[in-house]
Amino acid sequence: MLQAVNEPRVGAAEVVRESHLAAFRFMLRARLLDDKFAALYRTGKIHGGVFLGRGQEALSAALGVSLKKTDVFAPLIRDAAGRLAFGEPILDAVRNYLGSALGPMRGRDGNVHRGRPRDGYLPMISHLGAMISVVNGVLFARRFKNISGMVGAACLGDGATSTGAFHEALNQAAVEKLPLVVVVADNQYAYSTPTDRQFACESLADKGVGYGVASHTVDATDLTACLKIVGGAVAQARAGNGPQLVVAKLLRLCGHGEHDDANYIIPELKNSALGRDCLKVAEEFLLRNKFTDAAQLAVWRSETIREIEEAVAQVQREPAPDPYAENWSAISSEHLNETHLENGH
Amino acid sequence: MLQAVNEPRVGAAEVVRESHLAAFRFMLRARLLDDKFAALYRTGKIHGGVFLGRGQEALSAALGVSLKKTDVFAPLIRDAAGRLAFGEPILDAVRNYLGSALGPMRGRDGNVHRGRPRDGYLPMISHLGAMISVVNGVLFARRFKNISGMVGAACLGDGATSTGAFHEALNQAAVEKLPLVVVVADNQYAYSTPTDRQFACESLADKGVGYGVASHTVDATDLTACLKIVGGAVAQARAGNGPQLVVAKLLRLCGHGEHDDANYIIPELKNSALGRDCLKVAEEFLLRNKFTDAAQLAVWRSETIREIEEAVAQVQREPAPDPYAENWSAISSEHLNETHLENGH
Amino acid sequence: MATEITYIDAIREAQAHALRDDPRVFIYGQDVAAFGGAFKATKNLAKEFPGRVFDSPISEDAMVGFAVGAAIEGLRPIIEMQFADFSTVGFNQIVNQAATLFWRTGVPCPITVRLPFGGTSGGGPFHSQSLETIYAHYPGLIVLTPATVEDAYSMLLEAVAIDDPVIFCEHKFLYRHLKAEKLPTEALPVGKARIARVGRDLTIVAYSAMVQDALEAANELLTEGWEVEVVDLRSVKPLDTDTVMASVARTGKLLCVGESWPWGGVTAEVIARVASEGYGLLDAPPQRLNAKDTPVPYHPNLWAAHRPTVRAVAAAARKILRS
Amino acid sequence: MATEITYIDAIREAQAHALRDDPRVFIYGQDVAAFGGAFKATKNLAKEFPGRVFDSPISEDAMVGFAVGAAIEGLRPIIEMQFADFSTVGFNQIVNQAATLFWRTGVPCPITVRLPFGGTSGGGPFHSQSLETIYAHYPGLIVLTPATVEDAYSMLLEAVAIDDPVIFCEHKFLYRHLKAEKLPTEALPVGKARIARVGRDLTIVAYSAMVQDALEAANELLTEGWEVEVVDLRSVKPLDTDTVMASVARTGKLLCVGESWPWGGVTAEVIARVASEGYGLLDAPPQRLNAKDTPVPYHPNLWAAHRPTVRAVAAAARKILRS
Ligand SMILES: Cc1ncc(C[n+]2csc(CCOP(=O)(O)OP(=O)(O)O)c2C)c(N)n1
Ligand SMILES: Cc1ncc(C[n+]2csc(CCOP(=O)(O)OP(=O)(O)O)c2C)c(N)n1
Ligand SMILES: [Mg+2]
Ligand SMILES: [Mg+2]
Repeated sequence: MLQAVNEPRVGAAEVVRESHLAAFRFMLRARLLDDKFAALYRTGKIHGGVFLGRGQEALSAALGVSLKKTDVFAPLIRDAAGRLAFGEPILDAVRNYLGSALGPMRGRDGNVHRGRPRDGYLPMISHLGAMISVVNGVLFARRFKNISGMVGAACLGDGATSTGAFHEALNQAAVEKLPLVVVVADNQYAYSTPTDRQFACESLADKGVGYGVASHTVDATDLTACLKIVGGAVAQARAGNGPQLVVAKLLRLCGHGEHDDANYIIPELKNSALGRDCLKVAEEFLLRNKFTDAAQLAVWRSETIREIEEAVAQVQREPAPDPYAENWSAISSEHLNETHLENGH
Repeated sequence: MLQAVNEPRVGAAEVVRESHLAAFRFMLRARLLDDKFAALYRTGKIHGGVFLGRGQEALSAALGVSLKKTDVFAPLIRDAAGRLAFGEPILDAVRNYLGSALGPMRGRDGNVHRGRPRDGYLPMISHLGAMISVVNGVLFARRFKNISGMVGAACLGDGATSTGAFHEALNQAAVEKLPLVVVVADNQYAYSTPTDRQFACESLADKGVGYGVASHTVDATDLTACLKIVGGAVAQARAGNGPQLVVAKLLRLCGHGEHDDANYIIPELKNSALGRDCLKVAEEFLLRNKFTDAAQLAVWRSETIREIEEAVAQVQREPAPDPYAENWSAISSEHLNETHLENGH
Repeated sequence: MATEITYIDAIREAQAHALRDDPRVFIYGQDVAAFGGAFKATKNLAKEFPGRVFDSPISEDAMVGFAVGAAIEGLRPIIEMQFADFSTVGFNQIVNQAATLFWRTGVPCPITVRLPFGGTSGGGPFHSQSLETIYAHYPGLIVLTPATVEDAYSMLLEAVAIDDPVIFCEHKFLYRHLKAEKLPTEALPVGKARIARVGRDLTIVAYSAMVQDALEAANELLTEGWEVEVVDLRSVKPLDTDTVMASVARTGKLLCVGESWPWGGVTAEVIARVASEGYGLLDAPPQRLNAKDTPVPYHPNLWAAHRPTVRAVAAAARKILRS
Repeated sequence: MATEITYIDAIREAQAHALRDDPRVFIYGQDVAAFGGAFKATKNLAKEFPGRVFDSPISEDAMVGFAVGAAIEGLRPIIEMQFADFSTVGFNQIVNQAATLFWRTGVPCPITVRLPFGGTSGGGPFHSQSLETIYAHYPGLIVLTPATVEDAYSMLLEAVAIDDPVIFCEHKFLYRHLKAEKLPTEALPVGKARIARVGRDLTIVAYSAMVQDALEAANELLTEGWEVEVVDLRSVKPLDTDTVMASVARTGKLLCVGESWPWGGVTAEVIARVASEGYGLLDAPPQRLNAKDTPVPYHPNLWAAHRPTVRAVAAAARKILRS
């Protein structure tokens, strides 16, 4: 797991190499996994939406590798990389998309709505902004139990900063001085809505001061910058310096979901520096700096593809949820279940 | 009505005198009216809560006199002065507190929940922050109808800045570039909650930049400052420079409501400059600058008291709402009324 | 206009019609402008009606508050929620601002809040909810639930014309599932239920997508010799008790079907009214069928079992018919 | 402990008890710490339990989200809404975050949301609402409505112990109106209704403050020779249909009374259940009585007429008894 890259020490160069390679591998795995979901979607194998993190892998992976397993993580829809880096098995992701009864949500919820709350890995509800205060509560509880040194990260997009939930939760974290890191992926659009219909500040990072929260800006097409800035923000939070707001600039390199061809994204943005593919940028960086070589990259790629294919093949043989075996109750207290409601009367 | 004081012109000194006197008279009227409500409350004549603006009159009056009758105004619980300055008759206020059938809310709603929406004077609902987006809608509608030159003002307290509604609405106004002025009375407490449990920024004015909104700070114990800063913000909005955030510093010189003795307000604050009574400060200023004299002040006071007493006497003779004559329907489309629901089945 | 008109087309056309006929109408919501809405309900409208269809930030609370302000000034806003489920974060402005305005001040609040609602396979717990009950429970709102292409069109037009806040529940499953030849020029007014099928043995009361399931169940039962009457409520608030009662008077038997959760709600309200006021008309206990009391599941197998199916409706009907 | 214990005292004592016995319990809400809460339900608790009772910003959405997060970590948060009415801005976190957590993930969500609710004279439209229906309609929540000092105490204690999110509806009118000699050591479990008064002629089902009105009406009717049974539901979700049905089996007649709005809700649910499952037990049409379908009025005259009065309950009962 990454040691904060902005604290050089003996063997710093090696640490930098390691951290880049670790993050890159999660980026690659996420990209290939996303590609597979897109392919499954096109062939009608996935019910409901498919949401990709294409272009956001550097940011998401940098966050994931900056977190420890004992931290708290509330990813959003474009965080396949961060999820993998935080420890999610590919199998969980595949199971959730395909609705396997063995998946983390047992077919009850799907696609990006997955997590393991007991492991500090929170499964998003769809309502944007709603997970941040939940992270606050987890962090508070740990402090209450005298656990220290942990960090909680919550991800969201530019559009989600317009929600009341975001505001209330960031303010709450500031008041409670919680080790929260909010990572905003400003990818220029919320679904089809461009940022000028979403906010009027110069940069979303300008919001920090109004909460009494440190803020950071990062070019999310550049893995090195992400590792430094995101890693730094996580280190700041861990060190007890209160909530941190990271605003990352990038472009969504796909539709909102796979049903969307995103023809509204203007060419100027596609052709700008923001439109670079962080995966390619990182790959070139690794090769240029001889952190690895093309042969190794090819191995990683093919190994991952095999792993993904195997996972998909396995999950496709797994049982679908059985409505007759299903426990149709929304509460855990069995003695409070109403037989009257079980079958909708 | 006040012409913006920060635009000196021929006879500027006279304009300053006039504006101070106009605002002061509303402050005085508000204070005396509030005192009467407090007295009525103590003798059990008012059902429900009584909420005073003591200490907030300079800010509220300055806002009220800066608005034109054709503007939009959404006051909150401590804005008796602003309401009067915006044109609310004392009679409306008294009728609303006493629940008269002839009052603006006809006894259906009470105390500070009053207004005349068709006159741009919006009756608050209790949910803090909820009125700001309504002001936005009114401003938008007027622009849609090609009416220009208007301003909309929404008032709230330090505590209400923690609501999601405040955030969404201020952002919305910024995106739509509406002539909105949000006036935050930072009176150090939200009910009993001190500001350090409410927010962690240095000043609430720091929030402006994160919305792309101009922000202004004012000492609300000083009428002159209020006229200048609030009047200036209103003028900025009117001139088309987008939403304005005014953060006023003061201390609440009463309980949250009249049921509350506010023993939690710390002496340090009471004894600080913030603890000054803006009405006394203004009175001294007027006398010192010979804007008026003590005799005149006494006349204003006694005239107002008589006016208030007359209003109360009149309203006490007015009919209370009659449940049998009441139209127990919540919708205006009579043909869609359900007789089944009229009597709760 | 196309020769085959879907339910979503009808919703688009009704909005185009309203924008054309009434200069006070505008549309505000996430992605409704150039993009034409997540479901394409506002396709091309921003181009056809410049300045009158525009995108909002992801701020449901402020969206509704904004609409109320505009309504106060005499405009007729249509608000699109991207999914009904997200209206929970605009809930307060709907139930406490919009719904109380007229009663408190005498100033009407003619806003239409469009809620793409109801379940679809793969939608999951947060893109499938049926929220008619929570809005109908609060005083001050009109809650509409069109079940046909024609009603989607005429009721949305009427919704915009109504002087009160209307919660317009448009079922996502019907969007592309239902088709009609042409748009109606005449329609039953809001507040009147419709006899979707005549029968003498049993009354099934349904609304929105469940009307289709009720009709299919009725077809199935016909092969067994039962003639089932299907009442489409169209509007759950106001609720046309008279039409329901008249039907029950003819059939003596009642089954009420809804896609929302079982506790409270439309089916409870219908049965309670009939039991209280039409007790003598019944010759068997009235029954109800709803979704199960859990969030709406993601997996198609679970989803299909969560809501009442045609088979479940038919089975429940059979039980009453044989009692 | 005082010799006269009020309903609000009971709520305070239950919280003190929970804090004392269970180190996982904490209280979070506006003004709950040094101030002791708007209604003094947490008086002195911050002092007695340092670090475990603390003030929140005016952020209902974040308050509930925070509680869910703490619950995931095994704590047992009690959230005080200053008034039930303000829970509408925390609605989404309650119904979509707290209520779905267990079903989605298998991880329980033991939070208690205290809602000071119901009407008081002069409260007006935004400090008087009864919201049990909107919470009971959503799957995943337990909704409690204690009607006595004893139940306020024992049910709140049980609420904190329950592994699911509990909406605890405590009636503001009862706060200082009801008194008891001492706190109970034993109690009916949550989920069981209580026969508040035995009678053979008619069953009145009520909950929360309306139980008192029902009992008074029963007294009035006794002078006319009628023996009315009063069932106190205690919990509206789960709803103890068995106890209601058993009572109706004895009396053959049912009136259901609630203080909330008439469309949908507890009274509709109770009547629909009895009509469906206990049809043969009834020898008169079941009836219901609710508040009127408008916001709750401010003026005492209007307020008193808006909710069911003792006189209205008695009148409705008489009508059934004479039918
Ligand atoms: C409260 C709420 N309103 C609306 C939606 C529907 N919705 C889902 S994703 C999305 C756009 C999100 O944009 P952004 O936050 O910028 O994230 P991105 O998709 O660009 O990563 C919208 C409007 C939602 N999920 N929640
Ligand atoms: C959403 C919401 N939550 C809670 C309340 C209850 N409440 C009414 S006034 C108040 C304190 C307001 O404080 P502040 O905004 O600072 O205004 P002040 O009273 O100090 O003028 C609270 C918590 C409310 N009205 N709305
Ligand atoms: Mg985005
Ligand atoms: Mg304050």
